[in-house]
Amino acid sequence: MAAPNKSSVKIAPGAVVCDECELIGDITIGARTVIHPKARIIAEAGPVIIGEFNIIEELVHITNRFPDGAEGKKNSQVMVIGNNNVFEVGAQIESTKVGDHNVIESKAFVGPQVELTSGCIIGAACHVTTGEKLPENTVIYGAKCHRRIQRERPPAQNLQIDFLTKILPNYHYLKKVSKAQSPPK
Amino acid sequence: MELQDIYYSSAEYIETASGNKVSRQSVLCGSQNIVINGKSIVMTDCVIRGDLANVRIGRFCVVSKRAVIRPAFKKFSKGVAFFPLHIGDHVFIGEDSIVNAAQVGSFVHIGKNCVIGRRSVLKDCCAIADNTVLPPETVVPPFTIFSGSPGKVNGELPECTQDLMTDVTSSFYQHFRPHGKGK
Amino acid sequence: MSLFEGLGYSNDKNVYIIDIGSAYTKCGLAGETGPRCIIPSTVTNSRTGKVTKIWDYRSTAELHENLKELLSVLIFRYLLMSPKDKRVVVVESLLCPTDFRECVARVLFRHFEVGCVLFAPGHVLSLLTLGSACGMVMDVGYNETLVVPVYEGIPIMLAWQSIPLGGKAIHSRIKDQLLDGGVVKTSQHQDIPVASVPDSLTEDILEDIKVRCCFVTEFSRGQAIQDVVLRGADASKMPTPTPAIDYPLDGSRIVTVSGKIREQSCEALFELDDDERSVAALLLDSLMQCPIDTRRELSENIVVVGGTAMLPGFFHRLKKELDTLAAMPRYKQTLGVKTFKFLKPPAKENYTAWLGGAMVGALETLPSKSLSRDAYLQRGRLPDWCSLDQETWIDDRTVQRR
Amino acid sequence: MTSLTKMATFMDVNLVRYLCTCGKRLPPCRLYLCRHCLKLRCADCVQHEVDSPYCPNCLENMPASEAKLKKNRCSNCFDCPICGHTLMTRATSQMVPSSEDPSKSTPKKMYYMACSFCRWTTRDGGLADQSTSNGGWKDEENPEAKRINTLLESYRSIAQREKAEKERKKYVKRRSHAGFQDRYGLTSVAMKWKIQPAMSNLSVKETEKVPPAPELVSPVEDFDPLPSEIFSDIVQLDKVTYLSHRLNAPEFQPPATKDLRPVHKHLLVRRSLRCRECDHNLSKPDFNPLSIKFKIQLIALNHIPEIRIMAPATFSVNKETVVTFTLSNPSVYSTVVKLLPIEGDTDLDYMTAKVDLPKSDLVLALHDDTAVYDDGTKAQQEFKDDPRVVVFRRANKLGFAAKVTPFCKEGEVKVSFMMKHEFRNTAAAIQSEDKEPKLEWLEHRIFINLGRIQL
Repeated sequence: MAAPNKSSVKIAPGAVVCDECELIGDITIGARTVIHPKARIIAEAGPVIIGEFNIIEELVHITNRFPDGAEGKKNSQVMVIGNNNVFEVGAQIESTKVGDHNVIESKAFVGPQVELTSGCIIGAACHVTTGEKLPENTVIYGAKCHRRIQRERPPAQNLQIDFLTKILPNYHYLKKVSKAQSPPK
Repeated sequence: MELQDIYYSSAEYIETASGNKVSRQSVLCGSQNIVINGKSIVMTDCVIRGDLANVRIGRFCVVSKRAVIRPAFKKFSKGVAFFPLHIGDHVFIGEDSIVNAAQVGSFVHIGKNCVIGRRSVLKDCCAIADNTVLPPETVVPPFTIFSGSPGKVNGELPECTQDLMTDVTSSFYQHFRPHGKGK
Repeated sequence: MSLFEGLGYSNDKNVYIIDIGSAYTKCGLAGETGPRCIIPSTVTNSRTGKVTKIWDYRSTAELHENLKELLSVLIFRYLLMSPKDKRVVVVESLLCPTDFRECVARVLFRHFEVGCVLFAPGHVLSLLTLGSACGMVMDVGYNETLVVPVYEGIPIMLAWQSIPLGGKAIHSRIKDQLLDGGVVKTSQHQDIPVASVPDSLTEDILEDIKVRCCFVTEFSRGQAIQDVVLRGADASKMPTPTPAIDYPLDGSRIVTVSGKIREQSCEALFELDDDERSVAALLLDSLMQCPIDTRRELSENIVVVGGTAMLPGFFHRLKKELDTLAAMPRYKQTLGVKTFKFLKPPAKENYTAWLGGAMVGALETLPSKSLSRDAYLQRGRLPDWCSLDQETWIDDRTVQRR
Repeated sequence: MTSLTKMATFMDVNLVRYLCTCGKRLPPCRLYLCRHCLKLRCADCVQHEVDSPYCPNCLENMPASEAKLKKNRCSNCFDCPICGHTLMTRATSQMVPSSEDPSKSTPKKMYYMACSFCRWTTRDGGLADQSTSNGGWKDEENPEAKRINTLLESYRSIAQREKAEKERKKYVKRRSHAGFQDRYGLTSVAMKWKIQPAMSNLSVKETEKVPPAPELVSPVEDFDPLPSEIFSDIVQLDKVTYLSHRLNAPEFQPPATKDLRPVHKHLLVRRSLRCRECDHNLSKPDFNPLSIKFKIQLIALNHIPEIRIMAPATFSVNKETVVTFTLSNPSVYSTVVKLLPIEGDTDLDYMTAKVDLPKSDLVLALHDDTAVYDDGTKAQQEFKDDPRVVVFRRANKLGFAAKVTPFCKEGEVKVSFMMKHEFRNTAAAIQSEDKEPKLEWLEHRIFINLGRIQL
């Protein structure tokens, strides 16, 4: 397992990352992304690159897990999360490809074989582990993981990000923003 | 059967003047905005987000392990606001449940592993079965049981729910005892 | 406002109309144009969460408890009217076993204390929705298909026919085909056979596959398929299969519903069995039992009810099957009719009989036709299905059987 | 009941059951005590009545007559036709031609409804946005309604005529001449319609005239074949409704998701319960659906002493184990309780162990809401209890010891005995205007499951 290496976490200016969250491994966090306390991001099998304007709430686990048969091989895969995604309390994400404007609701689980394109919603407590690329604007909801395609993608949460950016520093220590010379890849 | 004693390590819990027992392993964000009225228990690894908005919890409430109490936001035409979250008396919140409600009445039982969606309103004397997902803004009327995903009415509670919940939560408090070196 | 319109001066008696089908229960109030609810004929054990089908009962005691539960759901979740002294119309099938109707009566009269109950046979009620007194009523239900000819308002009792083909037969056909070579995609990239996870094919899933994926294929394609599958014709004769559907079972498994399953499952209804019987043949067999002078009128007044008949393509196929079968030697000589015409009731097939009940229930004459609680408590049991009036029953039967 | 057992993961209420008058065994929180018959009743042996319908979303109370008129649905709240969750109204702004200058357009606030669970919106159903926030959503009409009602009208007038005829003939003894078809009433009607033209030349009395037959539907000879696309096009499952979606709208049952419409929210009711024997209410909820108070509420738990097992114990065959039970008094009067063994009944179904009960009377202190704050020492002194029988005493509760000896080798240890206790009938007191409520002795049979035998 990759030893926690503080220097490998890159936080872009404008991002708000509470100190009480756990970031392990090579992690890049884009501008204006908000990470609540008690969130956990583990770059085990390779780097985790998180884009801009994402919200990652408490008890969210984002894990770049070793694929089957590749245990221990470092940098075997890169996990890329796009922009404007929302990860609600207690969501678990192991998908290595997450596009933009997705919402992963509370207690949802997205397995490593799933690819989220854009505008998808994984409903609360839905466990999705099928090996497939979900079409854009897919909504998975309910006890039986029913599916439908929504007309419009979920709206961006810029207003919430503004609010959290303002309020979280009043209550929490933040992780330091990385120096400007290490721009996210 | 009468409740049996549940022991906790006295080192782990802080008992406040009003009789609240709060685990040191819980995360109370913005604790100045959190009011717990007394004789309530907040267990290990709970998260209460007082930083987002005020949270008020009544008397004889039990917040079980890993539960999350989190005020919900609402989007307005300009900006967002987090709504204060009020929880009544004699409320039991099961393990791993996430409570995003706007209001939880008194004598409410929330099962294990539930998701109570944003701005839901749980009235007095209602129950949420284990593993229920209440979508945002669900209203749960008194004496109903909600279950499933999305949570829907699935049964009725007996007329004596108030007495039963009072009994359960106050006995729970009574039997929640420190072991080890004592107080 | 249309929702609240209802019938202006309905006699305001709030009569319950209940049709407890093998798969679904239809329930509502007299005088309305559709049932208030159609729910599965099941009860859920409040303690264990176990779902039990009403009709799968091992003892009348069990049935009694389950009926109490089901009716209590209907009354207190949907109808929202206190049952005491209410009037009830129970739609029943010709094939309804005595212990079942006895149990329904006992629950209604003793537990819910309703005022009076009319047990009315579904086939007569279905015809009522058409204002017609003649017709071949074909009920394609869940467990079986039942044909009852009704002439001049009188069911021709010697001619009724039934065959255990219905929704259930289609379900098991889907299941068999899935177990035989169906594949499930999981998170691991390889596919696994459905047969390794047979439990995933619940009744609900099978029903949903039937409703959302399957259809009753065209006559010519159906014949070609039957030629290949049943009569050993060359596989190249098979029509081009319809596209398969990726059907997600849950969040982790996707089963492939092949074009073959989609198209061939409903063939279960139309394939002639060893006795040369199918759903379509059943209708002709029944017609053959009818007096020859009634057949023409009956064959031009066919009424098809029952949820299974709602499958896409069902009517078109049935008509073609009838035309073809009637031209076959077996029927050609003796049947005496060549044309088949259908009457379309003003209701969906799955609640046609219910609608007839809602009409009967809205009439002032209802109490005089029903069994009152007092009469029931006095007798302690129900009169037989076709004799609500014991005195006349004897004469009628002699007339019937001539 | 589900949640009761859930709630009871802490306090397994089903271990101690009381025998209801109807023969069912239930925990006292599921039993009622009829104050007039002084008998235990349960939900199964009382008459349920619909009390007050209300909308579970807006929690608005609706008089029963109005609820009936609205087909038990709320006019303002809607459910999602896909997942059944309550729909929320959302505002958007649309550009509409300005009223002053049609060539220009101005923003206008428009509303639509959306589901926050499965994200269905009224736009998915092809419904145009509304200009008011509180609905204006058109309800669909059953296309067959007219046909059905016309037919029903004809049936009605015939039935009326038939009824009148019957009234007339009431005193004339007659044999049923209509025979079979008359039984269901209506098939004969259709026959009359058929016969009428033939008889029209004959002079028929005015009253005998049959109302005109409704237009009969013309029979269908040919049905549309399946659309040819079904054999070639790939099906998009999300465009096809589930059966449950269809059955939600029985009169429409749309097969395509695009035809789904918002569903008016179904009302819930609170029930009142009535004793079948004396017709008195056992439970009557408050009119306000938000209230947790009751006008009448006679749950047994609040009226008769409750027995509980103090702690789990281990048992082995023919070995005596001392078990502590608690007994608590819900009454505002102190209550004497006698526990009596059951002689001669050895049904292994509910008795697999012998129980030695305290022979002396147990006196329970009165229930006092402020007693929660007492430490209990006072009570102990007041009652001079035999420490071998009364293990502890706290407020209105005491613990007593009983010796249990299982006589079965395996399975559950079950005991059964009678509990006789004082009961002050406050209901009777009001009637007789006595100062002191009348004292009665009530007897209940108790069934206790103590757990499995140690093997």
